[in-house]
Amino acid sequence: QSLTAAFASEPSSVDPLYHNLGPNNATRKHMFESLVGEDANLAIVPELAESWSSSDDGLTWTFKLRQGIKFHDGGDFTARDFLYTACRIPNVPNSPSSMEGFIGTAETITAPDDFTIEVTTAAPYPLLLTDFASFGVISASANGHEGPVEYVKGGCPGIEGYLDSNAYNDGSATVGTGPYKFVSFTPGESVILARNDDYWGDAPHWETITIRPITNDGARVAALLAGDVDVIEKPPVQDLERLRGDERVNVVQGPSSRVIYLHFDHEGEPSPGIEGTDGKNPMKDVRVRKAISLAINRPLIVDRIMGGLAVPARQLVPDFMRGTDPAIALEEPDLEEAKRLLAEAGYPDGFKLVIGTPNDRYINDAQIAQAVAQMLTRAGIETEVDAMTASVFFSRRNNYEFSLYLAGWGSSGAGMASPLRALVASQNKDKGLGGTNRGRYSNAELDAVIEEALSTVETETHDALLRKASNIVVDDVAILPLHFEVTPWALRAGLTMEPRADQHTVLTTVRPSN
Amino acid sequence: MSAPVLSVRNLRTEFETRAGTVTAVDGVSFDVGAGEVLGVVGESGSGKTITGFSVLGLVDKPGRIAAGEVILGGRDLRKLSEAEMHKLRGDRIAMIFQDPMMTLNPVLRIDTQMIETILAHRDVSKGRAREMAAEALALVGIPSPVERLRTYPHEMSGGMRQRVVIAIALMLEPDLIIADEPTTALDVTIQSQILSEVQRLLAARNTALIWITHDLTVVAGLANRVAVMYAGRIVETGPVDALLDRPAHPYTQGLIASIPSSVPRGERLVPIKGMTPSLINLPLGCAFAPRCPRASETCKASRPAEQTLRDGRSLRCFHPLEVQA
Amino acid sequence: MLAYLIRRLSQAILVMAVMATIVFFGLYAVGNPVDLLINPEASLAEQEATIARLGLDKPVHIQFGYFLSGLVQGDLGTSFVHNRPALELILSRLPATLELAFLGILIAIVFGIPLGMIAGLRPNAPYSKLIMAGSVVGFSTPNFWQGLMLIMLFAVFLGWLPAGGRGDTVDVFGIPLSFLTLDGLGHLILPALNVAIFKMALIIRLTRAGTSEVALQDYVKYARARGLSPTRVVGVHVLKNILIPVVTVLGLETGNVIAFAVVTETVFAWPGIGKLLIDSIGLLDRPVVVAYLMLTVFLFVMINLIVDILYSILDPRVRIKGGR
Amino acid sequence: MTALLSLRDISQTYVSSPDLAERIANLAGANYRETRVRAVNGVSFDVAEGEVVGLVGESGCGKSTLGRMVVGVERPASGTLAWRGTALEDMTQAERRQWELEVQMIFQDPFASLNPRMRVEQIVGEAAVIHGLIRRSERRDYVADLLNKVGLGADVMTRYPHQFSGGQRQRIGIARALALRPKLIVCDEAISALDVSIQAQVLNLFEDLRHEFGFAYLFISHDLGAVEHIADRVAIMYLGRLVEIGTADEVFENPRHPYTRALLAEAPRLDRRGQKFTPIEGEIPSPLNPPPGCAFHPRCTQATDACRRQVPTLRSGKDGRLTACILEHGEPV
Amino acid sequence: MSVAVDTPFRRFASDFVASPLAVIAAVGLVLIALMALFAGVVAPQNPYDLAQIDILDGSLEPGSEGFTGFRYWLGTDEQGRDMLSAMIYGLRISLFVSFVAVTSAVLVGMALGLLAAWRGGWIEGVIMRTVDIQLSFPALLVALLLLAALGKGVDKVIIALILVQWAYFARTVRAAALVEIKKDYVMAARAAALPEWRILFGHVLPNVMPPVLVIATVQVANAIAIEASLSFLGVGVPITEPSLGLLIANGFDYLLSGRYWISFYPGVALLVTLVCINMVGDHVRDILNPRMQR
Ligand SMILES: Nc1ncnc2c1ncn2[C@@H]1O[C@H](COP(=O)(O)OP(=O)(O)OP(=O)(O)O)[C@@H](O)[C@H]1O
Ligand SMILES: Nc1ncnc2c1ncn2[C@@H]1O[C@H](COP(=O)(O)OP(=O)(O)OP(=O)(O)O)[C@@H](O)[C@H]1O
Ligand SMILES: [Mg+2]
Ligand SMILES: [Mg+2]
Repeated sequence: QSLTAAFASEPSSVDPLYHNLGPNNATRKHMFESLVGEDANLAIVPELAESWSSSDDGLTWTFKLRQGIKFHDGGDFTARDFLYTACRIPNVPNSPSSMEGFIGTAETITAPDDFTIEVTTAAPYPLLLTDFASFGVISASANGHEGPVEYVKGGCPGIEGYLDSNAYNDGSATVGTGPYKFVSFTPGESVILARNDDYWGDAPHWETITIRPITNDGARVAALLAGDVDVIEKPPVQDLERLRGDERVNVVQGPSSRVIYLHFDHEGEPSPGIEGTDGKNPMKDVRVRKAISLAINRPLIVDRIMGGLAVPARQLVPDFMRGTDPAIALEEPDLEEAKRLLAEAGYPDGFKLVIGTPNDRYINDAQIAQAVAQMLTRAGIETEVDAMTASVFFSRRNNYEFSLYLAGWGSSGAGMASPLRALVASQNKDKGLGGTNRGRYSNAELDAVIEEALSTVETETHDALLRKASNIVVDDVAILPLHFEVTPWALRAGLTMEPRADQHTVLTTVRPSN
Repeated sequence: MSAPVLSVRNLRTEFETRAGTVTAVDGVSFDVGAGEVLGVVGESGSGKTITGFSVLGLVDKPGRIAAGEVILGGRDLRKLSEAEMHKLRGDRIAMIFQDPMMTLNPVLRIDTQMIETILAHRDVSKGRAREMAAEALALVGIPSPVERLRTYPHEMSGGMRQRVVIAIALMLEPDLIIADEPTTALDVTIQSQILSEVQRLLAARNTALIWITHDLTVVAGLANRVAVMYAGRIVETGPVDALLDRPAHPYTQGLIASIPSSVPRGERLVPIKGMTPSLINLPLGCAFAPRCPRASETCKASRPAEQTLRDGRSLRCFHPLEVQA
Repeated sequence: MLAYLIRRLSQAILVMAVMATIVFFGLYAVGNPVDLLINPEASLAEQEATIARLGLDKPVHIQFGYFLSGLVQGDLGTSFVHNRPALELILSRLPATLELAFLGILIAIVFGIPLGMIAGLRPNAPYSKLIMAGSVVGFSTPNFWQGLMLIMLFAVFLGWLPAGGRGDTVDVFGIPLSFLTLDGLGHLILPALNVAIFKMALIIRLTRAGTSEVALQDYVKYARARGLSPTRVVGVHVLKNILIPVVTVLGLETGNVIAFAVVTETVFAWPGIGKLLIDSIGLLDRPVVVAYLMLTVFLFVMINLIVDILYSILDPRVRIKGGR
Repeated sequence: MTALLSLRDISQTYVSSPDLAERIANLAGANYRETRVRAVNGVSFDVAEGEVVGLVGESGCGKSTLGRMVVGVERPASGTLAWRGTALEDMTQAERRQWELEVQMIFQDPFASLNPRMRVEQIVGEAAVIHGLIRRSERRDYVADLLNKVGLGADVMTRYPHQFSGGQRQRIGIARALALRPKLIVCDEAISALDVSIQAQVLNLFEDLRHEFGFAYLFISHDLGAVEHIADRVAIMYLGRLVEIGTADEVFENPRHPYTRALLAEAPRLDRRGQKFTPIEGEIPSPLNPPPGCAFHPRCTQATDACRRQVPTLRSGKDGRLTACILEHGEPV
Repeated sequence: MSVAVDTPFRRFASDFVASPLAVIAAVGLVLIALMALFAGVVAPQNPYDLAQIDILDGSLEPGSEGFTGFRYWLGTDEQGRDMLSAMIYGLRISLFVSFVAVTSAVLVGMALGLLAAWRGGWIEGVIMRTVDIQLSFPALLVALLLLAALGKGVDKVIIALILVQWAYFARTVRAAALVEIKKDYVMAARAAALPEWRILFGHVLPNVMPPVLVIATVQVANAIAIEASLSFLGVGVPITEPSLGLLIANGFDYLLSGRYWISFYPGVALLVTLVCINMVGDHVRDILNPRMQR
């Protein structure tokens, strides 16, 4: 049997290492496997590696590879392929967003034998497994490399050039170990995959899989209702109610790790878009931030805007992931208290604020911003929404043109560490921290806790540190999580699938429901 | 005179307009015999063209032929079906339109337009039709007709086009040709060229010709008989000499007096005063009465009936000018 | 003819140059594509590395210089997103769009002209009024709305036709075409209809206006006076003359067909260049957008050229000389 | 007395030269050439005060072009046009203004020559106000007066042109010309579009005005009857050149040029019944490539070899008659 | 030819009322325009004043009552915005955008078209080549690129529309002016030595207006439709000032959801408006075309 699925956006390539982008990674998971995998809740599970261990000093990791795995072209999978993969990652020609970060912490990678890999890091690094779960392993032979591979950071000796993504798009190098083999990729039209009958794991159910990009939400739903496709991702939340009632359709949904948050301008003075404060930046005042938090009725947004398809948030990752503190409860919205705090901070009459938001990036992004604006206005902060297309929004955001903006963050399996180091750690190019901290929040105490957590491999301590950091973030209202998206999928009746927290549509999990 | 080729009796054609009913042709009767040239003259809007169209049964939508008979070769054309009329048009009756620039379809070659006409009426091969077309062009004095057939109308001058149209009219040797001001848009020299062709061809074929014009001088040179129209009615008909030399109707006389060459140089012309009336709700009586120097109360009250004079003329007037019988 | 070609081509080159320059700098002003391309989790250092890799760290005029020197060598740049030569990327999508546009126009002509003529010949008949009312609605409603309604009706409620995407294709001289297979045709019909509706409304209106005008011309009456059958009068004498304005407007509108295909392709997930453009604009994939423009200008000029030639065939009074 | 208007060797040539693209194409071997239409070619004659000069010729021979130059909407390409003895080039600003106002024009098409969106009062009075002949407040009376002169009631002042018949419109056009108190009126086919009976009215009006104001007319027409009736002198034009000029009596009774003779012979007249039409063969050649020698020779029954070679000039013969015909004068030396 | 004593306007009016359908359309159009003009007064709420709307009233069905007792005749969107009010305001923006754009395009196009026709020579060459270029490029695409470059905003949409439309008017005006300039009344004006500007603006301009006006009506409709399409493609007006087009585009997400009213009523309003404009335009065109008069 064959299965056709509609994606909301298209992979830019089937080269697994070319572009670190949602649809690319989701597509990749059908054909290429990683050393370690992530289950539906992003917990680390064995994949190409059967088992692993880390040394007591936390500096050396040893992976035992599963034996007998064959690539789609019949070649054997060995440690050499992993080394080749690591070599190619920083060298993919013209990569618009490389996977370099995922192996950057590894100082050396060696293969004592064909089925063992040893990785050393300069400092203890607890997120190595998550990083290694993030890229697929390619075949050295299919990339035209015979003979042994030696991984040296900054350039592997003996490897002249690397294939560029076009060699993957036409299928010549698209050779993985995964449950599906590459058949064809027609940009704008389809990715077609065929079952790998020699797959080492559970035999996949579908003989062929066709992935079609249908960007327009309505059209995607229509395609499902018309029977053109069997599965669609991201059915618009507005339609879910009806889709659930439609006997031709089965809807599955699952929590995701994506948080929708508001970020404050912690630095600008005056801050853009703020009026009525005599040039002061009220966002620097924790009482104002707290007031804003209190003014926003998160459950109401979830209910009315998200159609119930979200979970109100106060921390940056959902409870089922690492590093959350169950003690941090959702706060009750309290308009009076918000007003009081504002007055206390010196803004009894509020002020004017512009909230920036993309309007085509996250589920109902601009609507959420409008609801927030509505709520803030009721609290006395007269708020306007400046909504724009994502390209413009991100450019402006990165130029610090908003004093309050709405954005989203999909955490990796690293859990709390993922948003902490990217969103609220002080910007620090050398340490690789604060990459997306476009609110320029900077808190030395928090930075210290985060850095400590990031160099603690031992799980319990690591998680405890994350919980501590999360508490600091919440107490200081450094950033304002609104909710976690719940990801829906709609399938033809009689089919079901496993929802994934990373929102990737992995069609191997689609099965007849009985 | 032998039996007329065409005999029109009491023809009335009306147009429904928002302002009211326009009676463009109002009780017109005339005959044309074989080989005869009937000149129809009148001011602009007097109904000359519509008379021609009515004979052909080509009066379009807001208009309709309300009454009368159009008898061609013994048959009343008004009683024929549309299909029978198709057969007749272009074959038994041909019409030549006023504006040579607008008459031929600009996007079709001359041969297409000539051959389609032949094929519509004659059961001949295409090749034969082409030959006939070339012959017809040669007949009207177009040099190198075979090459000319392949040209488009815009590649010809006005005079040349008008000759093509005349050739089409003559091609199937019709019994009657209605020519609606065919030379008005042309220069004197071209006009005389065409008139001479027409004269030559008619003499050979004995075709009846209705020549519609507002130019009395052309009628004088060409026609055997003249019909003068005013406000949709024929007010006077007669042989050309009698009518032009001794007009009986004051309107005919007015027309003649208006022509500059009819008056010695330096003397004032004698125009007809006033303007052509609107054809909507014409007065009860004689339509010319308001402009007529001889009008009396009778003229305003009732319409003059047709009376026949001795010299072959007929007339609608209560107070005709002295005519020596 | 030669002068005409020179005029057309120099015009095309001028437009391409102007458009490319404006769009190049315009997109530069909108933002940095790296902000969109790169994974948000990437560190600041990685972001900088990517910017350098794509050559986006250089001042814009230097980037433009590179672009120009590439252009001279026939290289329109490489897509930031797809890592393929922009031109190649576009050409791979072009057949789908052309197929859609041409079938759309074909439908519009095949139905539009007869309907327009009917309405023009009998302007007061009830069916004529119905046709005209239909054309006003077709003309007035936004294209995307029509597309969505088509999907709702034919795909969702009736389930007769697929809701989107391109079906099976057959390669003809290496060009994938879908109208040759049943499945492909099924997928093509709705989008083509979507493209066609607006054009059809336009053609109906033009044809009606032309017909009611041409029908009053002397030469039509003269054709009747020659005893030609009504079919010949309408089918040859009237038709050939109304085709002239129709062809002229269609010539002007050919560009619009491809542009409206942008909307249609979005609605029907049709893998044509329009979708590519929208996506590329969204991702600020500048080489693709610029190359798209240059290619479409070229395409429009070619189509207009054909239309002009057609026009001069239809109307012998027009000679291809001026081209103005 | 100097003539009111005198034309000496007036020519007008319309040139359209190839544009850039065509020139480039020429480099590549194409052949785009400059086209030159010699619409008027070395025309000389005078119009005296109060005189009516009739200008007759076939369509396209350059009559209107000449008329446009006389009223000053077009500049002659060469030759001198003098008004009251002063050549165009030598005129002061004031003289030029005077010339512009003193020569007015009446047009052929009574429908196109009046601005359909203006009321009669404005059509007639606008220019007079602008040129300061009258004050704005006087316009009503001034226009009313003019309308009376051309035989229209003053009550038509508030109407628009479409509310008039052709003859009435032509009168409005005349009133408009009169408003600038002209000395010379160019009538370009001013009566051709009118019905006979209306033509007569308008012709009479021309005569009356001439007697009342002493206008001179340049009366352009191809209607020989009308020209004969109104003109003092008649000029015959053929393909941009004058071929004959003389008093009306001379020309109509004793035409000298073969073209003039043919014209008169073929003109239908009321008193010619059952006329046997024998046309001049052929048509006026295109001014784009006029034939060599005498332009009329291809249609002339008497043409000789000399006619094919030599361009005859307008010269006076023994009896003082001006014609341009080699047969008349013998070959020029 | 009747010599009835009436003005062109009266004739026009009487011709116009002869078609009841056109009269209905015209009346509808006037009502729509008034509604848009006085949106602040007519609309039950100001949907863009965040203090007036409440998310608690979100997604209510037509006719339901909000928790403050306010009745939403056409329902609410997910923000709790009264759709009726949103529609009226959207109408206002749509009409404002198209009207301002078309008016400006008319002015620009007319000035350049007249200049080209009157002056000829290289000025005409430059202007008309630019027009050709502009016209050989699809309007939607130009607007799309422009907006991608400029970013969103009502003002930017207007600029894009002007840029897209002026060429139509320039071409029409030039063609009409060339015909008019050849007419004898212009020659008469020149013979009377009237100043050039007076001939151009007093004589030629009024006579080229009718076709311009007819095109303008159609272009207003066209502008509304283009704007709607742009909004659909995500580059039109900002969501905080939604036009009808944007309301529909947004509402399409709800079409399958059963909350049809969010998209349906704006769609109906857009359709009615466009049909009215086109019908009036068509009819005016028919009247002004002398050949269509029987
Ligand atoms: N379609 C029509 N609707 C209303 N009235 C019409 C129509 N066609 C012709 N008429 C009227 O019929 C009358 C006669 O018209 P016709 O064309 O026969 O005049 P004519 O004598 O040929 O004039 P002309 O010398 O100008 O050609 C005119 O008054 C005209 O207004
Ligand atoms: N602006 C122009 N550009 C080029 N050629 C012109 C122009 N104006 C006139 N001509 C040409 O000059 C010649 C004389 O034209 P003109 O209008 O003076 O003739 P006419 O004698 O008035 O003819 P008609 O009797 O038809 O009015 C014609 O061949 C015409 O085509
Ligand atoms: Mg007539
Ligand atoms: Mg002339």
